[in-house]
Amino acid sequence: MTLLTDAFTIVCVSGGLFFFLAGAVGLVRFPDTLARLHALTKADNLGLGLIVLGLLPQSDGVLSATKLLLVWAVAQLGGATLSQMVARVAKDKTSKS
Amino acid sequence: MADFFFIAGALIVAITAVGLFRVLRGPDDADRVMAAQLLGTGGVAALLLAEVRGTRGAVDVALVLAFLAAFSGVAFVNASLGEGSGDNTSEHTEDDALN
Amino acid sequence: MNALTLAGLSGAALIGMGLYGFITNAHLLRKIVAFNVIGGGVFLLFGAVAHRGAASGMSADPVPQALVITGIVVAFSATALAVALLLRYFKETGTPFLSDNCETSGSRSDVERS
Amino acid sequence: MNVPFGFDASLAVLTLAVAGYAIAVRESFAAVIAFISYGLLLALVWVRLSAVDVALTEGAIGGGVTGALLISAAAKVGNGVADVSRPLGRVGKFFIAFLCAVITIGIAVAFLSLPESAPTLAPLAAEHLPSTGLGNPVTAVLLSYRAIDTLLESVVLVFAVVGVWTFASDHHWGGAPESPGRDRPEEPLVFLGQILPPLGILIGVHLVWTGATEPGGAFQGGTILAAAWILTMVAGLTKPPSIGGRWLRFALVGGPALFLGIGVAGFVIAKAFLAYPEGYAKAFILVIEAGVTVSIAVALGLLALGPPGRRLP
Repeated sequence: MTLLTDAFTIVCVSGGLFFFLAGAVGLVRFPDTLARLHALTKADNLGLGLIVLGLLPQSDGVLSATKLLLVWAVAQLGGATLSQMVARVAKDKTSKS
Repeated sequence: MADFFFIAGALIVAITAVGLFRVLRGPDDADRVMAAQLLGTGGVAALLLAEVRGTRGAVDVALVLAFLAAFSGVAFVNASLGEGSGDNTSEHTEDDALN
Repeated sequence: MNALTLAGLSGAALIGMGLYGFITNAHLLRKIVAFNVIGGGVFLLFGAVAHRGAASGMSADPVPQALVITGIVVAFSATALAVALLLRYFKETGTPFLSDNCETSGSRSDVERS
Repeated sequence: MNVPFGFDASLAVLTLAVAGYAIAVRESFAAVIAFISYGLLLALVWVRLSAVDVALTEGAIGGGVTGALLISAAAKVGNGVADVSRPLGRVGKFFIAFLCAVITIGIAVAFLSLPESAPTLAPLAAEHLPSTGLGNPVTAVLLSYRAIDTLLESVVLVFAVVGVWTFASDHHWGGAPESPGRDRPEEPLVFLGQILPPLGILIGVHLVWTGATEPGGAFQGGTILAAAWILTMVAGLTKPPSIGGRWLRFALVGGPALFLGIGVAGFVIAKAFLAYPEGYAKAFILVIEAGVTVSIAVALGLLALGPPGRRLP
């Protein structure tokens, strides 16, 4: 059983790692602000989401699992809303210039 | 397992730090903020991994960082949208206040 | 060389860098940022010293840690005060730089001098 | 050289690089964003130094609230055009860099030549920890062993608020600070302003409550509460309060006053200023923390809002 949950954790955390990598590479390499924002949101949502998912079986007790989910929820709410607003800022800028 | 968590956390910080290149280069302030946001999310992930490794309270730091990343993001958006558009509230906030 | 020495030396380097920025940057907001960089360095130095005092099952001496927490909050108060002063100064003069020539009127000079 | 040390070393180099960029870059906005990353990295460094209480404070105040304050200031002030009549020449800058390097080396030498056996108060703190009923030694230092420092600090916050208010124009005195939000806030911001503050209150209260046994405490919790309060204003859901408001002033002064009151009562009930009666220390500490948290939250919020009626051209 431990072996199974550990394997699950390793797979999920590695997946999260991959999305962080993709997000960082996209942020550095993509040509314009909106494309870079697109790359960033993947790291924000999937990267952190997969890591939280992978760590859930490792947490001891319901309280710490709830905390993990709360972290994810806060990051998710903030990230999603702000991505939209940042896109609006970037659009304002391009339409002005 | 603890080693795996440590290495994963270290890698995430290293990877997201690469994004800091955008703070350097810009060109827009939005790009810079995005890089800081990515580092923030990476830091949160690394802290969660540290908590599972046994650093007590790291998850609370993650919670605080996630919350305040949203807060400073709001400050950025608010400041950037505020500039240029002339429909600021200052006029009547002030009148309300004096009454 | 261990993590502790590293933290102490980084603190020392941050203090030097911050001090340089504090003196050479003419932009007042940049001075405030540099001031906070110095603060971070001082706290880090404190933290390294606190960590040296690990004993009795504690990972660090709690007294310097409590001092650093107090320090961070006071640094924020000072920063908020400085920012409020800067914004008022900017409102009066229209520039975020201190200038040597006093072209502003008498009623404004007290703001500028402080 | 092992992996953890390699990580710590990279983290240190990264922190120094970001700090250097914050100082060297031309645009003030970029400097502020670099500063926010700097605060974030410092919080990670503090966790690595196993000072989680400090990491919480640094993450909340250093990176978060200070960052937000500086961002809005940078947007208002801009980069400006330097018209300094006596610019520093290359030689002058080099001279200053040299002096700063001397200072850095001096501090580094002092740090490296600290006595081998470090003086520490940890055993003393550990010995008396059971008498306070607390589990977190840092909270015990803040609210029991060195409570006088914390009392004075909460007063410093009130003074700082008064100091910020003095920058108001005369005819704005007694008014309210300008709203940090816009006239018609964008819908996503309103949404965030409705969802995040309740979570913020939850997190803030949690930090204060766990502060007794785990990392956390009144300052960290109060900062989160202040941020939640300001978020509601940005979303246009609440308005900045008038600085003359009775309740506002009561909330601002209430915490320190309660702290001082219990401290003075210590003369009667425990034979010394700021002493707690035996067996009831934890109860008193929790009451003080609750009061101080409210005052810290109000004070930090007001500090971030700035003086009343501030209007910029």
